Amino acid sequence: MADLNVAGLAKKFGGIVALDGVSLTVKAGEIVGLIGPNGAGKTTVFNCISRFYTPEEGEIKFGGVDVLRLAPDALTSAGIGRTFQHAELFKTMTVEDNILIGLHNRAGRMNPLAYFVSIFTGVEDRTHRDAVNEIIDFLDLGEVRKAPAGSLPFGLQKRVDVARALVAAPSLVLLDEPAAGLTQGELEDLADLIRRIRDDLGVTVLLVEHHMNLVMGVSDRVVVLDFGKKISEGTPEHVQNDPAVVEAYLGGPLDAED
Amino acid sequence: MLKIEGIEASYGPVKALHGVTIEVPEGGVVTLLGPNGAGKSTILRVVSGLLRPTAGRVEFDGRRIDRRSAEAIVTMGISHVPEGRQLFDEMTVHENLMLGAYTRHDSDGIRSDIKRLNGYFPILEERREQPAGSLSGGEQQQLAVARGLMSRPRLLLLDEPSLGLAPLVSRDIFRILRQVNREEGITILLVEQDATSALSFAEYGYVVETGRIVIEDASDKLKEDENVRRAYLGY
Amino acid sequence: MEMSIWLFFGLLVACSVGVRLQPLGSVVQRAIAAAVLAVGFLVCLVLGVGFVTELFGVLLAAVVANLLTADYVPQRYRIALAVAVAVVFFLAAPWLLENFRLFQFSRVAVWVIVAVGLNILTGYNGQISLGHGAFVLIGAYTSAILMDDQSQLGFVDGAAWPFWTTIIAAAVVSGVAGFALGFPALRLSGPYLAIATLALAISMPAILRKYDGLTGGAQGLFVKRPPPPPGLGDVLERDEWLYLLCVGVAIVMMLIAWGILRGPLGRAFVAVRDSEVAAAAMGINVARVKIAAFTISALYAGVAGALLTQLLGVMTPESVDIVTSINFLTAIVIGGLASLLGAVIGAFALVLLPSDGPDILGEIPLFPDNFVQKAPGAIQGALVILVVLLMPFGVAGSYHRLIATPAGRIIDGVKGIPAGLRSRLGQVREDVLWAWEDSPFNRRSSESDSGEEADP
Amino acid sequence: MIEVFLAPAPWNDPELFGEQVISGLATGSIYALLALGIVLIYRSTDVVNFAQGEMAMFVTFPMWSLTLAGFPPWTVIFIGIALGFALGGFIERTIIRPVEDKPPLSVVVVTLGLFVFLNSIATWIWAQGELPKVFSTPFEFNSVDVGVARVTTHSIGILVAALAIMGVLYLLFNYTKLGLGMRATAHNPGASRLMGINVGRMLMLGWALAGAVGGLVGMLVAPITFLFPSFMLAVLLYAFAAAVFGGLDSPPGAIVGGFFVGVAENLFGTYTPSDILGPEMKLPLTLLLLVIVLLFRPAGLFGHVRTRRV
Repeated sequence: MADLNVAGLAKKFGGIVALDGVSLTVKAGEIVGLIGPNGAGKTTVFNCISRFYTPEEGEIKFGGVDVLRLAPDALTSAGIGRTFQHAELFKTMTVEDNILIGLHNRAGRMNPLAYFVSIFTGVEDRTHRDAVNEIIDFLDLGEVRKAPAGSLPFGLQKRVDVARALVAAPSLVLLDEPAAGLTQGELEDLADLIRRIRDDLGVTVLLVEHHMNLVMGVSDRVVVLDFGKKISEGTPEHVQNDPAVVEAYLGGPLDAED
Repeated sequence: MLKIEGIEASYGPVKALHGVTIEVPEGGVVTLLGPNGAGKSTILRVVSGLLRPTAGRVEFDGRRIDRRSAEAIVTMGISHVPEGRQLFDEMTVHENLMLGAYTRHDSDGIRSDIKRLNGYFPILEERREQPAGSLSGGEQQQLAVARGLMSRPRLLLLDEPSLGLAPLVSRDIFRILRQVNREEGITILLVEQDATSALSFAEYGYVVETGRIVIEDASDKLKEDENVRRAYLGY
Repeated sequence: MEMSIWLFFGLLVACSVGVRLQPLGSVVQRAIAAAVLAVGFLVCLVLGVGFVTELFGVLLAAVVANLLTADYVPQRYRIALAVAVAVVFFLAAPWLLENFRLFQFSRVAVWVIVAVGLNILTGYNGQISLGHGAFVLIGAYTSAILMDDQSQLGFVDGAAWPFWTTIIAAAVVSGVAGFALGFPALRLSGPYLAIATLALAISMPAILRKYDGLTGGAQGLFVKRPPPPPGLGDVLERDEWLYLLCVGVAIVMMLIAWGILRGPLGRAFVAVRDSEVAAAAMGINVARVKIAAFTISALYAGVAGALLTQLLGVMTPESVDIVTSINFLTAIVIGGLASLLGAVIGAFALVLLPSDGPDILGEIPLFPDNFVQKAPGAIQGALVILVVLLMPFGVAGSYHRLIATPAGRIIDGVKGIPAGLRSRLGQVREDVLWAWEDSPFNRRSSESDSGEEADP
Repeated sequence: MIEVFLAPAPWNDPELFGEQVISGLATGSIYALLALGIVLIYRSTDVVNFAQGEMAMFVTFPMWSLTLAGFPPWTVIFIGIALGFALGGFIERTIIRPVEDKPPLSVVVVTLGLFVFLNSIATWIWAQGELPKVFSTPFEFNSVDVGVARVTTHSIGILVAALAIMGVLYLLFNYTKLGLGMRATAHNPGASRLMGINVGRMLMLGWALAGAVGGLVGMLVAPITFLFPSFMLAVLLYAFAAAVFGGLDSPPGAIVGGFFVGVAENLFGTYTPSDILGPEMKLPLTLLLLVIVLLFRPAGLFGHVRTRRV
């Protein structure tokens, strides 16, 4: 287990400052929520950590590893998994194969002959089946395991996305707006699921989310961004009562002139 | 003026609206509140003809519009300022405004309208020949609203006009919108995440969750509502 | 002889369709279908409509095969049966087919290898290539140069290379070419990649013509077509041996492709095609996977090229022209992208459509007499467009979908057609009514509109 | 080395150089026009039209029949442009519209199918008699001196026609409401619908214009290459190179690309040693140059790389 340390992150797009010296820490075993109004820079932070963006300044450390030196595809090996706001499943593949892809780095380097023997005898399938079955049970995806992922309703797709991120047993998982597009019922399960990811699987969670109720309900700590800056950090209670947060979200009274 | 009755709509296999009923009175300002992905924008898309509902009906001035083309609906007097502004980034401010008036054929009227809108949005006059993409966020939003007004609509559909704007800037936008509503008598249906601004701007509000209307009431009442406060006002 | 081909095809299709004819519903329904087809078959037999008779025959065989095996024979065995019939047919073909058919089928086998390779790249990995002809030519010329005893390169210890070693050499050289091309391809997307690969296919013949010291220029290179191996010379003629060679290599190459596609690398191909971002987040090195696809794909084309050299005995820059190169892509789209079966169907279409298409259509009195003879491309082009419009997943895709769809849904779908049509008509009617309401002739609407138009 | 390299043409001959550049510009204007057609279609519908050259051919053949029937050359040219316009619009409406929302590969294959179809039908209808056929030009083939070089009046005619067409299109796109609507549709079809623009009609118009320009190109090229069913293929390849070079979504890029490819092709043919490169290798060399350009500018010189957000 390791802590995630983000320090002094700065990122510009063209002339627009998306991040301006953002620092935050996620300790091993924590659930941390990252919130902020639209355009505050949450997703940019997220994409910097998952290495789709490279910040101009700042550093990201996970345990002893300098995350900024890693390529996006080296992140799973470093023990960091991520999900996507729009699930981004491999739509033509079955649920099972989607999850198997999560184990890609464990496929290992076999010599071609051994590889073919393992495929034609079905050994290749069996090797990873336990891990896949375990995660399918954990997320209750048994009924749809053979279905093409693209044919599932959106809520289930997001669950497959979570399964894909968890199957390689990461020590930190980044959840990108897991509540977006879910139905009310699914939302209630989601809070429970996030807690179980931490408690049962022992995975640290960094959560970028819009949905206040969810974040305030599950997070140990909440970090609030606005206009690329961190404006508040602390327990959900603390953050909710922080005047800076209220101002950012609500924009203050409107009818000054009326 | 606008009557939405029990509309349902889906994107591919995903059902986005499960029977939504809304009414917007002539000259009024009505807002739709709710979390991301609740279906607010979808409602606007159905009204402006970008998306065909699978059930229900939409009436504008007593005429059914739910299966008309987007062009026909613009011509009838509904203008949709979409989420994320959707400007023609590489075209100039002036060209964007001209596109807003695409369905009109009275060039004198268009000219005088641009002049009139410059009164509301002086910055657009200054930036007239700049590409829309080079404007700041607030200026872009002003342009999007101005472009929406160029078709001389009687009903304006606004999707998150404060998105990504600093509180001061978005307050400015709302001030202009209020003026437009009062001085030109344009009816407004507003989708907003920022519930406080929306409720102090609109007279009546609907709360949308997972494709359904869960609460509706006058704005003052909604502000007092315990559930709305907790879910959308954050305190 | 002609009839026998169709009959064997019939059996083949029958067995594989017999694998699972779920949509036809219950045994009773299938029996009714068989009876209807039998009547149609007899009627056509009496009327003497050649092609249509055969078509009915094949369908009849399929339904009967299914009736006989359904619910008794497990899926696994039925697939095994279909494959066994196919293998027996292809191995027995030298004694069943005329020489020109045998030659055609050898070509089919060669094109199957190209199509499988191209399908790995385009179908499974999502990178468009219009230039696979170039890789075929590279393989073909590698083989031809090494077998040419005039060429300096070809001599090893005073003798040309044996043909089978040149197949391996062709695979390696083409694979390296594909590897090298994979890098620029990383930077190009969709249409840009299509045009860049097209450029490659166009340039290759010009390059081969130009450097005639090695390639023999426009005349090309002649090679000695390999005779049957000692011991088989009594039972097999040269053409028959070459046919078996091509089919054998094609089967091996298909097995290898099946293995690759089933394993982690195959999953990575599809993952990268479906979403590069998500693939990277799952730990897949996107660049490496895309280059691997290009390399493997070119390697397949190289093997096919080497076989083509053996088959033709001569290799010229025009042996694989730009049209053939483009046809590879249309073949896999018609056959079905991301499907090995699709590659086989596409290869058959590539060879048989131009040769037999006109004859088959010639039996339909609809077309003017010389049309099908003089404009075979018109039929081919129209067919390509129709397949894309009607079967967006190709023939194989439609077949997979058909056997995977429960009977009820297809029946609902068919029943739904009149309803859909009705609602479409209803909509047209409403549109007309609205148009009337909006029109200036309609007093009521024009009044209200003009009221709004007035300047405030 | 024992062999003696054949020296490439000398650089210090200004007359030769000027001639090569000017004739390069003349052929380049043809490439530019056809590339413009490709770009018009790509911008408005996201389709790379592999049948662009065959559409031109399909217009040129009936126009050849008209010249035989005694129509004056200029009349034929204008009828040809109108026919190309109708053909382009018709093709969009009937076979492109249904695949518009299908994967890009399907669309590519449809235009390839169209290519084969048109080519074959033309062979059937018009290629029965003697081939290639002679197509007359309204510009005549006289030689004139242009500064240091001699060129034909036909080349000058092509150049003038190309510049005229580009001018007309420039005016259409920048100074008319229709052009405004077409540009808006190309940039953002969704928002264009909200403006009340009939997007479908704009797409059809894009194809129609491309067909008209293509038809004109066919009639300008035919007098040089003579007329046979595949006479546009070589031109199409260079036009693709030109369109990609400038960027598939940039009309000015297509024009610059056309002239560039035309001149580059001539210079490659003249100034490379003919025993290892030379005239036969000018197409591969031009295409190689194109691929090199793409490596540094993956969407051409003036094109825009599209990015996707997660």
